[in-house]
Amino acid sequence: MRRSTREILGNLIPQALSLSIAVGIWQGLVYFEVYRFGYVPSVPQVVAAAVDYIPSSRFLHDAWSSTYRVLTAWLLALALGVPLGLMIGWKLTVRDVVFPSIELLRPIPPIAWIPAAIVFFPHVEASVIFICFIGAFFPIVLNTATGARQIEETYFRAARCCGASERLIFRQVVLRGAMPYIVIGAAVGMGVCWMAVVAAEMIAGERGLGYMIWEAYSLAQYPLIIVGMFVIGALGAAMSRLIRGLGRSLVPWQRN
Amino acid sequence: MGCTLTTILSIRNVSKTYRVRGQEGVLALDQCSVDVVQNEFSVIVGPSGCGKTTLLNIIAGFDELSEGEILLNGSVLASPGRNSSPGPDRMVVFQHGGLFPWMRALENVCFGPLARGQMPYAEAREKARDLMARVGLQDIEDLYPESMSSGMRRRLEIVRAIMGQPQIMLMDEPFRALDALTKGVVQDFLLKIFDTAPHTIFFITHDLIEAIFLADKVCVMTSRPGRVKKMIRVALPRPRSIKLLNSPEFLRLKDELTDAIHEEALKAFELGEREAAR
Amino acid sequence: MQAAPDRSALSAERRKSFHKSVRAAFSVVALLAIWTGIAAFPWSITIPSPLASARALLQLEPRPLAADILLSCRRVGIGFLIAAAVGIPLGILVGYSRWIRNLLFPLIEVLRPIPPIAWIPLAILFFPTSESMVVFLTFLGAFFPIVYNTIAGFSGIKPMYLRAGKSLGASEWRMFWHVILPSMLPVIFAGLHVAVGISWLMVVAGEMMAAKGGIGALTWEAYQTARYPLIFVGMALIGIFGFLSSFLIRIAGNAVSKWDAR
Amino acid sequence: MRRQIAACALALMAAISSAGGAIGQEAVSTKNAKVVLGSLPLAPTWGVTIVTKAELWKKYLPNVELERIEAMSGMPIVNNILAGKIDIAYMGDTPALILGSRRDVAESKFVAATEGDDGGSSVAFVKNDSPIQSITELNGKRVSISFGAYTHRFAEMVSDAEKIKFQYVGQSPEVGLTSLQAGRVDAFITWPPYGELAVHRGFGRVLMNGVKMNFSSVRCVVVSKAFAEKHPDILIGWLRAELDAHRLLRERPRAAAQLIFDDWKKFEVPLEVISAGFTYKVFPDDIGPKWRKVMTDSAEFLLKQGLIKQAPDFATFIDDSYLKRAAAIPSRLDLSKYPN
Repeated sequence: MRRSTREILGNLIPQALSLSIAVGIWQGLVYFEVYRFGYVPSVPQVVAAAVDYIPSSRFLHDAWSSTYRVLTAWLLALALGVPLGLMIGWKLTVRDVVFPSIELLRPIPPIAWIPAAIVFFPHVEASVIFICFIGAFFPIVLNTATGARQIEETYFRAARCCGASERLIFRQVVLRGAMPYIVIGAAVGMGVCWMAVVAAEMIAGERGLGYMIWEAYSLAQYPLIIVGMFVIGALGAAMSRLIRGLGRSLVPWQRN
Repeated sequence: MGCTLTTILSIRNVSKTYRVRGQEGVLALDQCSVDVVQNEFSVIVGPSGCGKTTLLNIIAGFDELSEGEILLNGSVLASPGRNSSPGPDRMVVFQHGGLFPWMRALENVCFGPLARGQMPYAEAREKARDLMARVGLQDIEDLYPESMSSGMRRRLEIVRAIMGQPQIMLMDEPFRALDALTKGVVQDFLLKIFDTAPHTIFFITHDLIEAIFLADKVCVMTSRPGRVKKMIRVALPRPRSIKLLNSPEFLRLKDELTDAIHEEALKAFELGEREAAR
Repeated sequence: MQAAPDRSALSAERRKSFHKSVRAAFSVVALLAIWTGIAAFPWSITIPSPLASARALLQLEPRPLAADILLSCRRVGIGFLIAAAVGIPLGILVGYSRWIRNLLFPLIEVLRPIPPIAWIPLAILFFPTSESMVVFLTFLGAFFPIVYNTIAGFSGIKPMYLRAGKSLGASEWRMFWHVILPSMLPVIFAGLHVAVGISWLMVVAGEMMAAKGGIGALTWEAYQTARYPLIFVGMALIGIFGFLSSFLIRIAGNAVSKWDAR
Repeated sequence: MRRQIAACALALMAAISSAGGAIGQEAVSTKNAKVVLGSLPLAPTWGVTIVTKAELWKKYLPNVELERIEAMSGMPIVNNILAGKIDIAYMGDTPALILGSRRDVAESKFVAATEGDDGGSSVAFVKNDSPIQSITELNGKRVSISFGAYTHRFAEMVSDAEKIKFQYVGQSPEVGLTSLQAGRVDAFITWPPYGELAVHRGFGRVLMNGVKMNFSSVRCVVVSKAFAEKHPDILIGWLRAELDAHRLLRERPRAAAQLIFDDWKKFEVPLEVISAGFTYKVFPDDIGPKWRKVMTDSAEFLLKQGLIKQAPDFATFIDDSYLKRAAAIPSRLDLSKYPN
C-alpha cells in the first residue's frame, strides 16, 4: 500500500527534528565539557572520521569480514538449529533427550565462550564464527521448537488421514507449520550474532568492524569508535529488516 | 437409487475406558453397536460428552478401543490391542477445521493423492481443479484458508475429503462453529454432493434438526457412558429441501427424537454437575 | 482379562515421569560424554575434560569466588533495576503522549540496533570508575529491550480495552492502573526476561575487557594464566547465575500476573 | 575552602623540602587523597611491581589511598590518562611518546625513567616447529604485536632495517601468546615475560632480540600535568619510593626477584626468567642523557613511521625536577629486611 508522500514527510520531519535535537545536545555537552563529556569525541570530529573512513577500502574490508562471519554463523545455526528444533517440537523422545542439554547450555552468553574459542580453535575465523554460531543457535532452536510444538494435533491427523508418510509430514506439516516461529528465531538469532561478532572481534578478531573499533580505541582515535558503532548498528538493522522481509515472503499465509 | 443394503462398517459392542490422572478408569463407551450401510448417510446424535467423537476417533484410527471390534468391509479394522491406523479409506472432516493454513486451496485438495504418490502433480492438479469447478469453488484456488470465509473453508474441506474417494467419510460436528445461515448453505452443499455420487457418510452432531434433515438413519446415543439408545430410520425423500422441515413426517421424527434426546441431555447435565462439584 | 484400571492408571503416570527423568539424565550424561570425547582428542592445545574442570572448581577458594559471584550479580542487579525503573515509565510515556513519542522514539530506533558491546570503548572513556562503567553496560543491555517491549505492550493493548475502560467513566489514573498496566504486564515481562539475559551478557563482556572482579574477569583471568579448566568453570557459573536471574524474573512475572488475575 | 588548605599545605611542603628534609622521619605528604596508579600486570616495569608489592610508598605517603587500574598493554593506560582517570602510570617509551604527542587532548609529563636496556627486553618469538630461522624470512608473514607498545617500535625498526614488511596482527599480549600457540601467527614480538612464558610452556623459541641492533628502550613513569601540579608532594613521595625500589633491585637482586615472582604468582612465571632480566637491565636514578636520546630518537622515528602526528614538546614533557627533589629526601628503605 503506497504511503502518500505527505504521510511519509509528516513522519520524517518530526524524526529528523528529534534526531537533530539529540545531535545538538551531544555537541553542546562535548563543547561545554559538561561533567566528563570533554573526553567524548565531538560531532564534527566524528563526521570527519566518518568521511575519511567510510569511503575507504579499509571500511569495505572490515564490513565484509564482519558480515561474512555473521552470515556464515547464522546460516550454520539455521542449518543445524531448524531441523533439531523441529524434531524437539515434534517428537517427545527427542525433546526429552536433547532439550535438557540445550537448557543447560543456553544461559551461557556467547561472550563467555570467547576465551575457550580463542584458545581451542586453530583459526581466528573459526573461533569468531563459532562464537556467533553459539549466539544464533539457541534462539533459533528454541523458537523453532516452540513453532513445531504449537501446531495443532488436527493437522497431523489430517495428514495421516491422507496417508502421508512421516517424512512427508515432517516437510509439509511440521516445517511449514512452524515457519512463522523459525522466522522469528532467525531474526533474533541475527541480532545476537551481531552482538557476538563485535565482542569476539574486539577481543581477538584481527579484522572486522569490532576489531576496528578496539584498534581505534587502542590508538586513541576516539571519533572512529563512534563511527564504528553507528556502522555496525546500521548493518545489523539492515540485515534484520532483510530477514523480516524474507520472512514475510516465507509466511504469506499469515496476515498479522 | 436402489443400492444393495450391504453393511460397510460394523461397530460391535465397542467399549472405551479412559485412564485419567488421579481418577480411576472413566468408561466413555459401553457396548456400542452400530451398522453403517454403504451409500447411506448415517448420523450419530447425542448429548455432549456421550463419546460420539471418541467413537469417530476410534474408527479413524486416532484412538484405541478397550473392548469389542470394528469391521470394515468384513475385515477387522480395530480390536483391543490392535488399533487401526488412519488411512485415506476413512477420511475425516474435523470439527475445528483440518485445512492446512499454510497451503493454498488447490494445494490442500491435492495433498491427499500426492501424499499417497498415486498420481503425478499435474494430474492431481487437474483433477482437483475439475472437482472444485464442479462444486462451484473454482475461483478460490489460490486463496489461503485464513483469507476464506468459514463456510468456504468447510466446503473446501469436504471437497478435499471426497477427492480421495474414501470408502467412508467421517464428519465430526463439522458445522458446529457456523452461523445458522452459512450452516444451511453448507448442508445443501453436502447433500448435493451426496446425491450426485455414491458416498457413505458417518456424521456426528448434537443438533436434532440437522440430524433428521441430513440422515437416512439416525442413531441416538445415551449420556456417558455412551450406549446406543435408539435407531431411527428417516424415510424422507431425496433430494432433501428445506420445505421438508415443516412436513408432518419431519415433525413426527423430531418429536420421537426429542423425547429420546431430552432424557439423556438431563442426565448429562446432572453428571456434569456432580463431576464439577467433585 | 484387564488389569484393574486404577492401579495401572497411577503407575502409568509415575512410569511416564520416571521415563522423562531417565531421558533427561541421559541427556546430561551424553553432554558430559561428548565433552570428555572432545577433550580426549589430541588437539594442538589440550581441551580440559569435565573432571579437570571440576577439580579446578574445587581448588578455588570459596570466599573470593563468592565475592566475584556477588560482584557480578550486584552489577547486573543495579544496572537491570535502573533500566527497569527508567525504561518502563519512559516506554509508557512514549506510548501515552504523541509529543514525547516524536521526540524520543526516533532516538531509540537509531540507538537500539547498535550492539551494546560496541559501547564499551566509549564507556571506558566516559565513566570515571570501572564500577560505574560496568553498571552502565548492564543498564544499557537491559534498557532497550525493556523500553521497546513497554512501547510495544502499550500500543498492543486491544483498543476495546481502552474503550471499555473509558465507557465506564474510569478516571484517567484508575483506568491506567486497572486497565492499561495489567494488560501490558505480559509483554513488559517478556522484555524483562530478554533484558536480564543481555545484562548478563554485558557484565561478562565488561569484566572481560575492562573491569576487575566478577565471574567474567575470573573466566578471562583463567585464560590469561592458561588455567584452561577454570575457563569452563567460569562459563558454568555465568550460565548458572544467568539462569537463576531469568528464573527470578519468571517467578516475579507469574506472581504479578496472579495479582492482576484476581 | 578546600583549595586554600591545599595551597598552604603546598607552601609548607615546599619550605620543608627546600630545607633539605631536616626532620628525617617526617612523611613526605600526610595528605589523605586518592591516587590512581596505572600499570601493566606483566611487564618489564619492575619498579612499580616492587613499590606496590613491598608497599614502599606507604612510608612516604601514609594517608594516601591507592587505586590501581591495570591493562594488558600501554595504550589502554594512555587512553585512561587522556580520559583523566589515571594520575601516575608506568609504561614503555613508545606509549609515553604517544601520550606526550597528544598534547592537544591532555598535558602529561615524563617524570622518571624506571628501567632501561639495550635490546634484551625486545624479543621476537616463533613456534618451536616453525621453519623460520631468521627475521628476514618473516617478510609478509603474520606477526602479533601490541599496537603502540615499545615492541611495536622495535618491530617497525627491524622491518625498516631489514627492508621487510610484516603483516601486523594487533592484539593484546596474552591473546598474542595463545595465537602463537595455536599457530595463528607466524611470530610474536613482545616484552618479557610473555615471550619467555611461550618458551617455558614449551611451544615457543626466540627468533631474535634487539641486542644485535643495539635497540635501546626505556620504561618510564608518566603523570598527568594536572596531577603533578595539584599534588607535587604525593608525586615526590612516590618517586622516592621508586628510587628505593631501584636500590633494592640493584643491591638485593635475589630478594627483588622473589618479590616480583610473588606478584606474578598466578601467571606462573618462573623465577629464573625474572633473574635473567637482571643481566641486561639497568635502573637509572635520573633521566640521563642516554635515555633522553632514546626518547628523542624514538619520537623522530615514530613521526617518520606515522605512528604519531606530532612530537612531544620535550622541554616541558621530560621533567625530572620532581625526581631530583625525591632523590634529595633520605631513603627510608630498610635493606636488612631483604636478605640477599
